[in-house]
Amino acid sequence: MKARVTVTLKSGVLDPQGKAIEGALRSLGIAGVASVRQGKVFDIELEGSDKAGAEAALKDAADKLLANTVIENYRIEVMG
Amino acid sequence: MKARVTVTLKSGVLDPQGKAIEGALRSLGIAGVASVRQGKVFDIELEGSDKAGAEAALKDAADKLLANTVIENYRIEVMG
Amino acid sequence: MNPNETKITPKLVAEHGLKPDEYQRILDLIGREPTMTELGIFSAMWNEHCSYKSSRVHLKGLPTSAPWVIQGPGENAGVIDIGDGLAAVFKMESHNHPSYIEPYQGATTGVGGILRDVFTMGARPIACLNALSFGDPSHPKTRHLVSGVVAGVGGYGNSFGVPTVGGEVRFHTRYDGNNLVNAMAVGLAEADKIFYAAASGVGMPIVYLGSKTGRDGIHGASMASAEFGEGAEEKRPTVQVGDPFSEKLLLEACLEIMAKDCVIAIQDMGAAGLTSSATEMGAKGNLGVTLDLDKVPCREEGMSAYEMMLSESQERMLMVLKPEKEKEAEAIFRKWGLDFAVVGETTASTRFIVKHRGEVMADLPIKELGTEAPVYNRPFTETPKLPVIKATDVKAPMGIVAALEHLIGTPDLASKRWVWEQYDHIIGGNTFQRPGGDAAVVRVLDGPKGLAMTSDVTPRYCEADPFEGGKQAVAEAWRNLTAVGARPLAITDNLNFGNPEKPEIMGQFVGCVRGIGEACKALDFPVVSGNVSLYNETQGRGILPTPTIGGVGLLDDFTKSATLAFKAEGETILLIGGAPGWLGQSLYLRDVCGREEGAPPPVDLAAERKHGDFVRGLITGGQATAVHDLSDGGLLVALAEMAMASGIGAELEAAADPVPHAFWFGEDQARYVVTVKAADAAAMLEKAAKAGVPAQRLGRTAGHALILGSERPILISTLVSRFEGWLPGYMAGSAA
Amino acid sequence: MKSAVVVFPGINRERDMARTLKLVSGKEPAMLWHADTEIPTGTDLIVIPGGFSYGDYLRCGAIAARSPIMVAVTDFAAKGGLVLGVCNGFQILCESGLLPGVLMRNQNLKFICRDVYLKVERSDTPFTRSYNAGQVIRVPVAHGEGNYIADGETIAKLEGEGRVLFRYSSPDGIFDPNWNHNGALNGIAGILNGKGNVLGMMPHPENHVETVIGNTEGRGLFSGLVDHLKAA
Ligand SMILES: Nc1ncnc2c1ncn2[C@@H]1O[C@H](COP(=O)(O)OP(=O)(O)O)[C@@H](O)[C@H]1O
Ligand SMILES: [Mg+2]
Repeated sequence: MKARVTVTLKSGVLDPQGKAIEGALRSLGIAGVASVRQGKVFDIELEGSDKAGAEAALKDAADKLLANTVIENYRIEVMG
Repeated sequence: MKARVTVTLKSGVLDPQGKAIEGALRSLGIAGVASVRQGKVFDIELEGSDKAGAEAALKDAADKLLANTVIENYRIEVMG
Repeated sequence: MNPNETKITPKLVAEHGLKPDEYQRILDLIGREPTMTELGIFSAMWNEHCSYKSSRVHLKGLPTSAPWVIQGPGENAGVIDIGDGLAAVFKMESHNHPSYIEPYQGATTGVGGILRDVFTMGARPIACLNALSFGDPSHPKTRHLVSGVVAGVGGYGNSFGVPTVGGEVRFHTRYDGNNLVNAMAVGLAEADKIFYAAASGVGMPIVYLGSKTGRDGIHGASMASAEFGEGAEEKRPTVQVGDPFSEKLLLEACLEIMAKDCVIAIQDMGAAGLTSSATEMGAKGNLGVTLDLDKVPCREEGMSAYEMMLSESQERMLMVLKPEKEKEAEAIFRKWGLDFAVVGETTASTRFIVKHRGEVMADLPIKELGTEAPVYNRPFTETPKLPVIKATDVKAPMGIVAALEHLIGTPDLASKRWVWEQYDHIIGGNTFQRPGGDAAVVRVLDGPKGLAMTSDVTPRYCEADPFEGGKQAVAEAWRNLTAVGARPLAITDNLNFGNPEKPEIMGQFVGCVRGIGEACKALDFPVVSGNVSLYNETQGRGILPTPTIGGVGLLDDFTKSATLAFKAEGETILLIGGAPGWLGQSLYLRDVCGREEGAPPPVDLAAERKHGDFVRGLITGGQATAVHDLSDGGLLVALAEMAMASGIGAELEAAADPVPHAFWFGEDQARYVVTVKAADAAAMLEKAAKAGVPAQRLGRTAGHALILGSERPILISTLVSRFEGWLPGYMAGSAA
Repeated sequence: MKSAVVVFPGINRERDMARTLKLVSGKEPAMLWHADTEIPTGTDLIVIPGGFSYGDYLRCGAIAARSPIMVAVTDFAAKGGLVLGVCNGFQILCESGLLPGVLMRNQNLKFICRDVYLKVERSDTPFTRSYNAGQVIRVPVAHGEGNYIADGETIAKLEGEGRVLFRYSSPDGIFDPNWNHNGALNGIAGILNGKGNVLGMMPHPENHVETVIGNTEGRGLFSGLVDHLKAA
């Protein structure tokens, strides 16, 4: 099974990388960018085929390690 | 307009981060993880409402800055 | 033998970088058509990078021995004795082509490779240096390359945990399509516990250690030897990605098992990976090697024998272990979370046999793979001599003060702080002289000894006169070590040139190597390791000849090393060495007058030695309070650097005859600026006269400006803002 | 002072720290492995040193914070034991929840190694008793992610309770964005936990402890701890 966990910064949390990228895009002449926020994706291969079990395991993984829930949100998609 | 650019490592390119995360998930007792590959997402706010124009601008942004096309692939989604 | 799955066609041979006559040599050697795997092995072993086929005949002429040399060229790194039962282990290596294609990863894997070379010998790395050459600042790719390469050098060294203490950064349009990344590492080992590549004993287990094998950099070694064509950016092979975390684990694990006396032989997998490491271990030990590729830990599925033999995945090692220690060694590697697999054994046959899925994929004579590699004595034409430019024929387009203010903010002379502040240069707690001086000084263990290190070359001199330029590179390294008070001991050289198949490029190579050899002999400064990088050309245009010299010297007491900052006001400033005023190929001529012309300054090696020994004597005798050698930019630039480092100015009253701008900006060699207490000045001048060393009083330290006679005073703060401002401003995107 | 230094895979300033602890306290610290589950009895101080635990992959300190030894460290701290986290150690303490907040990428997105000036805000703690309140010390930093942030409430609490122990400042002790090299909120360089026994800081006092190397302004932190433990 394939799954993707997407981790993004909570709104309101300062994102220095996103800010810098914003500036860089502007100086590259790319027009119309109002703001950029950077996050992470984890593409995960899972053994077995129990979708619900996989979701539970990934939720555990995200809570315990993949996201810092003080500043980050996450979303889990199991592609099956 | 909101858009998301997802940048992932090309297959075959070594992903030391993914490898370390894999090991950490295993030692945290999270079962069934066969492999992890880490990528990036950029959540971008765009001015205006020209979807095609936005896509072109983001492609430009991805080629020039957001992705390192030597080792990474990217995907653009404009949510409108 | 595995029947050939693919017909070996002339096209395939050519794609492997082998010339028809080289292929014929293979046929003659093995008496049959090679398998694909074998063809791959030959292409890896016989390319320029691994076989040194164009350079070998010339490198033979370099002096490589001295009483303090424990190991000269030919191993992973050179080794010198530094007393107290300790040895310094060091080498420099290039990662030029990969860093152009992917600057961050190219630089990281370059640093990773050289660190591995050093700890493979049993040494713990204690310092790194990096010599970087980039294209013209106004070239559209330059900023991107600087940013990526510097981040990559730092990214690897910082994480691995070795201080990056020195290096150099230059810009020139001739590097536009070929930037250079030369990385040097220095390690410390017990002199009687150095580890080598030569295997010994028949039936010994060959163990694979470290990270898994992937399809990274297949044919990287051949690429490193190929000129870039127009389509190079499309034809790139899989890029290698550095993993400093794994390498740090590999370091700790290797040092741990070496301390436990488990290791017979060890070789890192660098260029041409498994192929060159396995054959080298066997050939050096007069043994055969049989590998079973089914045992090799792989990262990707379905890898063929061909791919495994040519993979350049990083952070891997091959070891021959004492069989009775196998379990103990394995436990150590497992503890560090690294792969450990017995992948073969040594044999009495001197054959290199590779098996995969029950079939023999290669069966080759192991020694001949190395010894029978083609050697070329390529035709070369000597670089024509350029006319000597007379100082009196060079008109000054601006005043002395304006010229200094201009020069100090030019790309080559401006401060490289923006670079070295991205490098952890203090980890280890032993960095006594940080970047920004003439040479870095690092304490050895708990002292009092210290090692000094530097990297130097002046490519524009090498281009104008390869022989003098080669001498100058060695002399400048020797001088920089001397200027901090160290006894220069040995060098590593990293020879970066264009396409050796062109006689004029080969002429540059031959000239530089001769010059290097001559200077090494005269200065008792042997070559103990090195690396050659050829084919640095894009669309037929080569780089400036760039033989980077990495020098290492020893201080008996690191706390007595001299620094270039003025120490107090009212001290006397002396110039050691003459002041003829050589402007040919000077930065003044190039960057102030806009002329890249003439013969470069000649190097009088006897004078170098005499003047340097005199200055070192002043330092060890405690009379010199500040010392700086003269190089790029000449006397006034050196004085400005001494003032900026301290905030203390100078009143200069030298006569500056006969041509003032030649006096202040000439780049004559074998020279230093030294400050002494005013009361000592007369005695020092007398001492110099007795030693036959030209010396003269330039003035005294004072105030917060440089004052040249009746000229307008130059505030140090003005100089500092120009000196420190250029690189950060450039990187922030302001005009080149 | 009986100290212990925790070693995670990828940590690289453990030798610098151990050498400094030995130099200042006269005693060799114990080296604890990440897989250990117990702290040697009688330990007074646990130090989590700098480096790149697990390569700083994922987030700095994230993987190390979930190691077995951190359970024991948390327990040790709960019982009042002294814990010092420097650089990556600070990041690990934040990730493990022993300290609040997060260390983000430096504002300029670059690794920075240079000497900085720190204002010591208080001297009435075990970590700063050798310094005077308001004193400015020069110590090096070497990090890419030292930009401290926390939500407004947390910051107000840290400031209100005097838990900001070190702040980036100008050489004369004035908070100035030009001297705040990594962009940390309020120039925060080091903070205490609520009980005052856990300190996390980004700069490396352990690299400025020897006259022969040129600067000793970091030494007070360690000599203060020795004095504190002698007095206790
Ligand atoms: N890439 C670099 N990495 C580290 N230090 C550097 C680098 N480039 C320049 N430096 C430092 O800047 C100082 C001046 O460099 P340079 O002008 O080349 O010195 P010199 O003329 O004495 O050889 C040296 O101390 C050098 O170590
Ligand atoms: Mg110098």
